[in-house]
Amino acid sequence: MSTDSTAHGKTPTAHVSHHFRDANQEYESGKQGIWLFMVTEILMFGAILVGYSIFHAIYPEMFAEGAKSLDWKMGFINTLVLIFSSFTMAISISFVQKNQTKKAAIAMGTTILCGAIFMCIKYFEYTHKFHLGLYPGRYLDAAKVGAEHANLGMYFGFYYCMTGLHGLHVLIGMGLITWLLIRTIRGDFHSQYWIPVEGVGIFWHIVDLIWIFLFPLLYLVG
Amino acid sequence: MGHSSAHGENYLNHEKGLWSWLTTVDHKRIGLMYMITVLFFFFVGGVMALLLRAELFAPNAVAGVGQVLKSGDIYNQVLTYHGAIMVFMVIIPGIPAILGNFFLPIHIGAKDVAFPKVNLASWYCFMFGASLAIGTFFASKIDTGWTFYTPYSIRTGTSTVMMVLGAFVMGMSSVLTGLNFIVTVHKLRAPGMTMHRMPLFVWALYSTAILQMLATPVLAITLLLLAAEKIFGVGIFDPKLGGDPVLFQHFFWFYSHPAVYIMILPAMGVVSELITTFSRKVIFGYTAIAYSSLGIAAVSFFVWGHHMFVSGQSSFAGILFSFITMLVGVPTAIKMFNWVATLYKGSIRFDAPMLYALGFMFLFAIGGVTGIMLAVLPIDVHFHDTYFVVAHFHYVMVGGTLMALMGGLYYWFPKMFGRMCSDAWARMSFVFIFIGFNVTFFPQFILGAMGMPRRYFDYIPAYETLNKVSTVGSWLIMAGFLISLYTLVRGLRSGEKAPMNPWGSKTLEWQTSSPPPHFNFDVEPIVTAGPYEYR
Amino acid sequence: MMWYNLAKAQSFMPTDGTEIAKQVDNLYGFLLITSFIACVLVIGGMIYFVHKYKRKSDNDKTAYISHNTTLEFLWSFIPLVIFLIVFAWGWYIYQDMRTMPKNAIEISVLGKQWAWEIEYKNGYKAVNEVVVPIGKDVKLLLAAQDVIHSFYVPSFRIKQDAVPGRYTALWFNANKLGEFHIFCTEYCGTSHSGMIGLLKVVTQEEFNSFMEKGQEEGQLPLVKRGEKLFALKACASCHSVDSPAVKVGPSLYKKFGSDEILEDGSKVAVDENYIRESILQPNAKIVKGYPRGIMPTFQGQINENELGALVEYVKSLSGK
Amino acid sequence: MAGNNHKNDPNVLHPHIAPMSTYFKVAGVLFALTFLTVIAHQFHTQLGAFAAPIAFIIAAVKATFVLLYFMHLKDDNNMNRIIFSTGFIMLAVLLIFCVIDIVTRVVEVSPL
Repeated sequence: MSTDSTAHGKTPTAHVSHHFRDANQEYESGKQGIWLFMVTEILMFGAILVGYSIFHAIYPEMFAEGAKSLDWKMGFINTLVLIFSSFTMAISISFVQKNQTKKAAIAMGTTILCGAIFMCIKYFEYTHKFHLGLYPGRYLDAAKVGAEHANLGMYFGFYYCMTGLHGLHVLIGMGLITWLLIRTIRGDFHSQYWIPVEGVGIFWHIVDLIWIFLFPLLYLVG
Repeated sequence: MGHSSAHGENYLNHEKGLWSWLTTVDHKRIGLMYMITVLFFFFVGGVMALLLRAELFAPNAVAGVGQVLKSGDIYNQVLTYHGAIMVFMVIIPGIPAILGNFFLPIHIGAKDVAFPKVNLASWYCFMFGASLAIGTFFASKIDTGWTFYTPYSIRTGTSTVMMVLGAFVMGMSSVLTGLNFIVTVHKLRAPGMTMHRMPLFVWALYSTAILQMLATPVLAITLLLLAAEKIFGVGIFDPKLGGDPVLFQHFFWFYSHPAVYIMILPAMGVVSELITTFSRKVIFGYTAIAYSSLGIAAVSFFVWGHHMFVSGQSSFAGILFSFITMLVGVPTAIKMFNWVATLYKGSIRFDAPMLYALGFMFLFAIGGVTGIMLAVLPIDVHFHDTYFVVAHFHYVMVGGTLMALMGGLYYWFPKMFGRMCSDAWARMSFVFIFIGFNVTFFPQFILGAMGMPRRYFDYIPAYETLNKVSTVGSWLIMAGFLISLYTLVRGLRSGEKAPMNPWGSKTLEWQTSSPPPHFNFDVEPIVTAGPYEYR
Repeated sequence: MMWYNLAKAQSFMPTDGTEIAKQVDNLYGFLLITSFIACVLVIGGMIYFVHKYKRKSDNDKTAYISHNTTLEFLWSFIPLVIFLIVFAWGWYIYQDMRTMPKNAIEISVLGKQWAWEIEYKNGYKAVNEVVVPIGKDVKLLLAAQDVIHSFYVPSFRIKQDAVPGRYTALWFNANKLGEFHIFCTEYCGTSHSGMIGLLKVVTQEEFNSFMEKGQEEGQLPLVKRGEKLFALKACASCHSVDSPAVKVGPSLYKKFGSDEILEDGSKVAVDENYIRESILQPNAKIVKGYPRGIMPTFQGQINENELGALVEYVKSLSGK
Repeated sequence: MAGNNHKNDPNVLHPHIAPMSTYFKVAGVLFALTFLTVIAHQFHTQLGAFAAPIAFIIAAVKATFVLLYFMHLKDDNNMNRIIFSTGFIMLAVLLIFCVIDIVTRVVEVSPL
């Protein structure tokens, strides 16, 4: 069982766990596992989207009213932030593959920072809504908010569930990238071993991907 | 193949101590850990079942024996825990997590599953989720039924949130197992082990894994939304806020119908193994059985609405779902016929595992034909939510899955522990379980036809006799399982040493020592023929 | 055809009260026979083979039969054809079941925990008892107040969930006089199994006089109206009235005029105002030993007259 | 493991390294498309019924770019592509059947 090799040597060797025949088999397996896991993510978010589309079709006006009370500028900035973070994540893998550890670490750091910015903006959005009394479900007092539709709480139920679950994924992603960053600085990753970076990267892109759809769905389309 | 057992080292004594078990990444050890936990939950769920049957021994008005459980609420709680424990903690993880974990890598000549650490994580997820679910028992007991139908589950003032979170976490464990199996089958097969040389058990697990991957996330999100509903009153499934409770049923059955096949497909795989081994004959129609597993997996995603024929779903959707359900019957029938054909001109031995396999075929045939009846629209309108349905799914889940699990345990016991079980005792357990099962559940078909609805704490006097018979049957089943427990424990403690291949089977796990060495094989096997080459 | 009748006789279905029920039974009879044949083929084949090809010696040679395409095609195709036939047959009957007749007698049925509230077109209300004339199309409009219930008449082979927030419907045309059970088949909580009603099929004349009697309901004495309302609002599923036995809530038998001990240990006299408050704000005072929040409020659901009738009825239970 | 003869050694990985310029280009496109969405949104009253489809088409294009270049599905094997697409197929199944039910139910809401 070969343990972690270091990047200090001239030719880093690949990582092969005991039950794999060779490095390529291990790499391909890891990659496939990651993609399979992503399918579950897509299905999980997708199922809420299915619910959202169905109720959007049933109560178009109520959803329009809900969408109006969201600030698309916030969502827009967040979209840019997440896309940029996806970009830095993508190039960090490239750097790792080229053994440019330092650049990779910087790119990962930027990604975490972008995640943090995203969450901050999210935080301001949430507090603003709470301030206005726009709570999810039964906590939204339609009379106090002055809502035209009695079940406006459902829209905000969807809003908080979708963005909340997405936010949770951003936090998990930030945690994972921090772990990557530490390991990168330690020199665990190199041109022969980068599968964790690629895996977390794919996860992070999925988070971005979901936001790409959430943004028009929640903020733009009324 | 090598003989590492010469110096006596195997996966059981490779490392010692509790800690080495709790931190193990060996698929065989994880399989055993699953075995212990699942059997424990099976015991708990079984006690619940006995309580339910005891309550139904007589109508409540009959003095003395009428009322065993104190109130309708307690009965409802017991039935919820019975259902939830048996479904989420016993039958879904049962065969894949115990036998699958242990034998899938060995069957394809691999040293382990693709992601051993993930495999261990899946066991911890399972334990954590199960603790949450069982924990509700000590918080405030839930009485929603295992289906959590809204709006009842939103209204009822019990700890539903904790329960659904438990089910969510157990779902994650199921996903991780499925993911592991798919990658293992795709990538870790030994040289020469083509897809078409895999044992049918592996094919069945592979199809199951696909179902686990694609169906479970939808349940996960449905349960999260239910929790949100309970906490925030989001209104998606609550008619009071304009939500749609029937949509909850759609989401729920989108998972839970494929889940039925998650439960039965692995059982079919086990039976394919048992029948070939004990009739010492090549399986009839290997390709048909292998691809019918995949076919069942694929079609099972399109049939969930047959649980909802009277739910307020539109008639058109009902007709559509009924039609597709008929199609899923075909690959199932194919498997039955193929097994029978395999027996033809075989050389059949009646060891306990084979008895269980034959018992499976008997019970599954009945479960299968009643399944077709239930798929026919007007028949289902009459039978829906009656004891007919209860009898049907017990014939499939208990008569099918549990029979196969027991058969599989007896079959692979020598390999797992290196010791033999007493065949006489094992056969006796079969006789009790098989007869008891039919005595318990066959009357329930008749009760259902007479119109007795399910989940009833009390019933009208007309149903009394058959309910009595059914309750008596439940005691026979209990006796059968106790005998099984005794047999297994006795085999474990004092069974004679098992040879490498006690049944004369051809699959790979029997070509390594009993119990297998830490890395399954001393030398990586090179496969040159199919799994059932009995010539 | 003898077989066919035998299967039907053995099918244990309850008496059929409608034409559709007969059709359902015919289909069920067909299914039973085909299923029986299928089981005999499979299980019988299995038993025959395991008997015939029992292992004789440890060196038995077995035939190497890996597949047989014709056979496999046949046993895929024949079941498929049978399945499609029963599907089409089922579809045909289901279409009848689900096509609502025109000009049917309409009766509203409201499912609630744990009773069926029946309302006829003329405003007459009853609980757990549907009375319909023989030989007439009757349509039930189902609704649910709290959770999902399911209206099931085994003898008519009909069943439909009552879903809160919307209407669903059922129809039947009874052709036998008599009383038939109504069950709730969607799990709805504590007294799910107690949600049993009766469907009475009567002659047209009886039905007419029944409806007229209903019209006179308004002239009943206060206590009688209270008693009816008590049943109608399903109070009886939680409160017993003829003995001190505890159901879900406290018994009301001889309760009026006595003292109740509350959660906090204080005492309260059971008088008219206490009963009124308990109906309108059930959680204001909780009797010691009973859970909070079980009883729903009836604020806004009953008017002042009805309230008076209920209080009068509870008073009458004290036997004074 | 000798340094030479790398090509045939299964223990040496050959990462597919996309040129940095590709990432910059893709990021640029993504930013541009985001701006486009927002610009289109400014005219949503004029666009009327088309506003939503346009927003989603843009989102889908963006998603495709992320999938192909950032997540490297472009250079991945078919199996992973199939795996990933099954997720979307299943979602379509869920949506289609639920919609079939709800739409046809409307006809029967008043089965009078």
